[in-house]
Amino acid sequence: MKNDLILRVIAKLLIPFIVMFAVYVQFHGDFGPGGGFQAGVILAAAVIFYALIYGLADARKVVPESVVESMMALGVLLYVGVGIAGLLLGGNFLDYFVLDPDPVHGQHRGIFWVEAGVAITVSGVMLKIFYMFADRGKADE
Amino acid sequence: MTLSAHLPALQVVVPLVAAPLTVLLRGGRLPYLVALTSSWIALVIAVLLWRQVDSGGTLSYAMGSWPPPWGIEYRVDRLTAFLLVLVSAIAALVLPYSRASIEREVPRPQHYLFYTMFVLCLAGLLGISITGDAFNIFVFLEVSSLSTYVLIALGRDRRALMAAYQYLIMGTIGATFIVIGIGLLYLMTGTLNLADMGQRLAEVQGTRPVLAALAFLTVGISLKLALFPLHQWLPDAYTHAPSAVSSFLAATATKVAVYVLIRFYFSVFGASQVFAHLPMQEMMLLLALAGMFAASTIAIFQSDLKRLFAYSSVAQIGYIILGLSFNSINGLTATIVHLFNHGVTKGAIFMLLGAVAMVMGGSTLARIQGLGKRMPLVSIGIVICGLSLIGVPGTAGFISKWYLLLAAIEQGQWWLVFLILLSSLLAVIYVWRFVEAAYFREPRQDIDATAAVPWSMGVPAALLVAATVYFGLDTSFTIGSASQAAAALQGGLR
Amino acid sequence: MTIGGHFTYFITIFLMIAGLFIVIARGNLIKKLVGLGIFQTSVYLLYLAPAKLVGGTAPILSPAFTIYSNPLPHVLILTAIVVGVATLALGLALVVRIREGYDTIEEDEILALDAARDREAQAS
Amino acid sequence: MDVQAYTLLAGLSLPSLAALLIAAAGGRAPNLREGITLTTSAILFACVLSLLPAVLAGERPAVTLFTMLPGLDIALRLEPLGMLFALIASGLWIVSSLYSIGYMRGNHETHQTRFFVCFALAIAATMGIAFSGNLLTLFVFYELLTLITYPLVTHHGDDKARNGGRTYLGILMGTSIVFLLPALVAIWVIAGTTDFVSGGLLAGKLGHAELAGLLAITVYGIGKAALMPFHRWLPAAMVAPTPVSALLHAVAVVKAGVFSIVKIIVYIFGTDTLRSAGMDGAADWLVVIAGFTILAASTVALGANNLKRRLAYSTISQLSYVTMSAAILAPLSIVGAILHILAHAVGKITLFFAAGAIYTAAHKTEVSQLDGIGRRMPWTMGAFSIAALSMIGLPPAVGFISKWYMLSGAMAAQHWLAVAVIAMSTLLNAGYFLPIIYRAFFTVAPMQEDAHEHGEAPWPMVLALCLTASATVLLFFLPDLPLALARQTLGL
Amino acid sequence: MAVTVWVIIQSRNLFSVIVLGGIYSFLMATVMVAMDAVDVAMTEASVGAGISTVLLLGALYLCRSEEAQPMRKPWLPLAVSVAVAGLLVYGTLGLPEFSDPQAPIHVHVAPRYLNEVKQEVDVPNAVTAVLASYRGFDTLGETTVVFTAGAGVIALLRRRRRDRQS
Repeated sequence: MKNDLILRVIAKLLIPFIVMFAVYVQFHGDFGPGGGFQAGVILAAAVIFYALIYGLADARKVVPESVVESMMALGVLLYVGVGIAGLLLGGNFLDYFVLDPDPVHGQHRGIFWVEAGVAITVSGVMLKIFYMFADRGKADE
Repeated sequence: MTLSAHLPALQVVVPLVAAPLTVLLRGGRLPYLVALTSSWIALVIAVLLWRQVDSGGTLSYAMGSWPPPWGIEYRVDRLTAFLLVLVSAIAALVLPYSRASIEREVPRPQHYLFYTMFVLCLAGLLGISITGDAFNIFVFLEVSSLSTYVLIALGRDRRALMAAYQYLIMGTIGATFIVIGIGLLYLMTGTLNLADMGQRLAEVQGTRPVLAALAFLTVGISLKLALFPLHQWLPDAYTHAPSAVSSFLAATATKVAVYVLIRFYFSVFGASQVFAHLPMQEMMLLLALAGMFAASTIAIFQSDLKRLFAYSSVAQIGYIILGLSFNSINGLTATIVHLFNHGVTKGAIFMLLGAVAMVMGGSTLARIQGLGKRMPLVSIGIVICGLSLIGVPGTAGFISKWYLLLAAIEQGQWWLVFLILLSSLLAVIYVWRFVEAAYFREPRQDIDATAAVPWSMGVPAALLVAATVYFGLDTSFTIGSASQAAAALQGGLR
Repeated sequence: MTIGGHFTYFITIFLMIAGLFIVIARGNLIKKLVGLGIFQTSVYLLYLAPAKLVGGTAPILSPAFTIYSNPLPHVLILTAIVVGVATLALGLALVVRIREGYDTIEEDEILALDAARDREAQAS
Repeated sequence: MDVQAYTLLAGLSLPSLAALLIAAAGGRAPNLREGITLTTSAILFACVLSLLPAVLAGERPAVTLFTMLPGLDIALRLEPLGMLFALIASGLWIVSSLYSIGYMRGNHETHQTRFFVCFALAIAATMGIAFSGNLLTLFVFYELLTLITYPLVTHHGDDKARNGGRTYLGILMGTSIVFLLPALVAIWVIAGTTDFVSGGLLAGKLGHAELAGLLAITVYGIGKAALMPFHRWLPAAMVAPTPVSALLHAVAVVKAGVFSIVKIIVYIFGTDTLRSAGMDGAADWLVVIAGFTILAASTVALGANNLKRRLAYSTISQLSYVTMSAAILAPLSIVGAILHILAHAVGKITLFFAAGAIYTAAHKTEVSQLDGIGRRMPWTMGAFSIAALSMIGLPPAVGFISKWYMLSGAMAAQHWLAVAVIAMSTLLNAGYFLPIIYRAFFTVAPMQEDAHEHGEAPWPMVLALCLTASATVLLFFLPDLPLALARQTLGL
Repeated sequence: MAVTVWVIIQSRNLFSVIVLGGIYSFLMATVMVAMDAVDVAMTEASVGAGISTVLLLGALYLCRSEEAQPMRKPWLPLAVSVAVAGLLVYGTLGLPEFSDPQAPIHVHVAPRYLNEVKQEVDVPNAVTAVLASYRGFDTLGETTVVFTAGAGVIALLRRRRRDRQS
């Protein structure tokens, strides 16, 4: 598919929208269906789509493996970090109330970051798995 | 800010943080150090928790300050603390051991991931033990299981892969069964908090869904703890996994599963419920005995030591469940204390076997002939642990057996007494197969056993062997905790 | 109690059993995993169905509605799904490695291969 | 803790310490190694002896080591019976180590260090048994003794040794695990403690049937007493080097067995309890079985040509003397039983020493080869004859005294069966010992081609067996001390 | 749905099996929507129909395998499955009826999530609120599971050095 012009063009047009959609799902999670996990998946899907069209090599250039691997870790760390922040601010673990003078805002803030953490990890993992399988595939040929 | 109030959370969070860190740090020895420190901190926390509970009674910790049952509660009672100490202590010993041991068994680029998986497994096990929320149990069960599958698959032999796959299938079925059970309970009570669930179950005692839930949980957990005849995954897994992994799993994984079983039986359903409405007692007794004899007999005919002792593990699990089936304080004490004693003993054995495999290039009885001359200390260690498996006085195993017998004699079941003792004679046989191979055969000349066991492997193993003897002589810690925990649980009879 | 009141359960059960059957009965490692997936997915229904209230809506609060379905099971199942896919990924990774190691993904053939190797070990 | 307590601990720790030192000295410094063995044995004997006056004066030195299980201590408490046993064991350790030095060197045995280490440890375990203040302690040390002697029995490490070891360990451990352990737990459940109480711990706590049953599993749990049908381990253990056989038969193992039986009957069950109304017959079955063992074993010994094998079966029968008399429960017969532990110890060790000496000097193992050996090895065979007399129960040997007490006890209790058994077995004993003496002294050695000249065995061996032989005679003339201890045991 | 599953059991062509699996989870998703579980439906669609299918196809592409005829007749599995089914039927018959507002799950814990969430968290989507806040720790566990899977796959599939040489 690498050299199919139409596909490449469409992809160029489409991928930004996919990413947009991911972001929407991420932040609209509070009001409608959706949230970190779904957003993460869609984000990963975008990159995978890119990889399918432009080939693994290019995809790797855009999103290098090492970055992906770190993303996996960072997401979890972010999540735990929020929890520990709760600890440091005198609450229990994962206590969002203390994150902000106004407890409810605290909740918002906590949820926001937590969801971000989820999204990062999920997209990271999904991408990584995709890369891994793809690698093996090349090995067999 | 007082840390001590947050120990329950930290107990799990510390290893949990270590996992992503190891991934971030990648190569070098940093991942190892991170994992090591985290496990040691975990051990310290566990001990502190144990002391808090011992003095102050049950602790409860509300995650996110949401009061249970709305939020997730962490709950530490005597039993929990006891188990936490066991798990984290074993981990703290296995990690230094693993450094040298995986050098030969796991390809370099995978090393840091080995540590990642290890701490994840640790975090999972700790999480299962400490949480007071049914669904949270499932989540952390999966954390530990998934990491376990990977750890097993890291073994050298291609069979390790198959073993891991089999375990993955059986483990997932088991987990799903547990989810079904939890689901049914949730539908009947509307809560997921174990304590709350226990109270609200009183109203709907003996209704069909509850009994079904009981059945599903029992089967699911039995898959996890390899209760005969659901044990097929265990021997392969222990045999082909890297030595460090075998020793960690043998010492902790099945034990935690047993803990979950005890939790559900005594804290949620309540012993009366479990043993009144279904012929549970008879069933467990039967399976336990079947396991003790069948597994020991199979063990006698194994040619590979790892496999031999894996089957002996299945048999020992039989003892543990047997204690449970008495539904008496002494029986429960036997179960709990045997969790600990057998964990320590088996951990030591598999560590030593790892050393043997490293030097002799394998752990088959044919290969290790004359081990007594080649590796005197190691063989002595294995013999001591073997004696503990038999239940010779002066070793930890004797204490467990003592309480089992006590429970049996209390209830005047002499036939059972003799069955227990006969099965331990089977243990004599399979242990002596090692003794005779090690001491009555000349070392094989075609194997060069020149490699030395690094101290980083020797010391932890030695410590565990010492513990095997120590807890056979001074039982104030083990029996103290176990009997109190048992009394507390049996006190929860409804 | 009416059967009608339980039909959702029966569907669930059928799917569950079908999945379980595939896992146990089929020898192909990939198909086993598919079965496992079905098995798990069907469990989701067991949680979700009872959460539904007729006349209720999705638990997204707005002044327009008063009755909502129970959000808790949804959360649990979200987690369960994720766990499921995680397991699947691992399982497949294992299958790929097994394929490389044994050059087949049929359980029976693999066990046969191992047995054969054992016999060689005994012989030597 | 007072001096006596420390002395008790010393009695326990000295041999273990010696074991460490011996291991340290190792094969590089054999003289040092043997030096350690001898000195330690001497010191140990002194320790035990130093406690004698106190015990005779009625004191009971005691010390609690630690609590193994809630309400179950590992505790030491020295009473007359244990005192006697401790004296026997520690005293004979001196001579037997003297002897083993000669033997091991004379026969160029391998693994001598391991041998001496295990030997010392075995003594430590024996001391533990002698000092034990409750049944749990006794059980623990009993098991330890089994395990420690295993490497000694299988010393040669060949297939023969392995099979012997299998039988040895299988029977001893099997019986103790399957019978003694549950008995122990049951006693604890019943009495709430396992302490040795004069008059019997279970006094008035059990009915007839329970008592008989408990006694049965307890006695059969003590496989070291070689009561039929659990006697096979003794002949099997004959694969071991002779000093080990001496250790098994005289110093430690079998003595530990009968000692435990007597101790349990006296302090756990209580003779009065067993004899009291409604209890009659609770122990009679034991008399019958023991009597049968005596006769059967003696008959086998009669037919055995291998010298050590003959001695082994003689041991089995002699042990059952003790068991039987203990089971008769009459004060006199129990005194006899206790005395017989001593008598058989000194007698049998002499016999084994002699057998070993013959093997070392003349490489002869069969009775039929012993023609005229008395001329070549007068000392050895002289000692052998004296010991044999003691075994048969003729004066001037201590065996006579013990048998006398046992016989009169049996008569006092009007246990005619027992009387008959003793009488018959005495004949049998004579039947299998006298021919040896006859061959040794009153026949001429046939001039075979392979008959090589030899004199006595190395001097340490000869010295050792002369010492023990003279002990048998000495104790015949002054039996007061053991007698006093035996009487005190029963509180007479 | 039932039909799909039945075909899956029968079919030996793994490709069609997998595709059917995808369809199956799509149907499942629709059912979930009908159950008002929009979030779950969304996830199931993206995961079950999306990722899982892709992964399975990828794995299949690596293995290229047809399922072999099973050697033994599946009586035992059948028995097991039937037994489980019986147990489940037995159990579920005692459960509250479909959409019974008095069922424990509707009266005990859940109400707080629905009624107090406005004051406590003020996030309209109760699911998100419960997910991220009330039971936030579960979600942390979930994230960890995902992470575990990711790291695990790396550990299993990362190229070994010897492979490179070969």
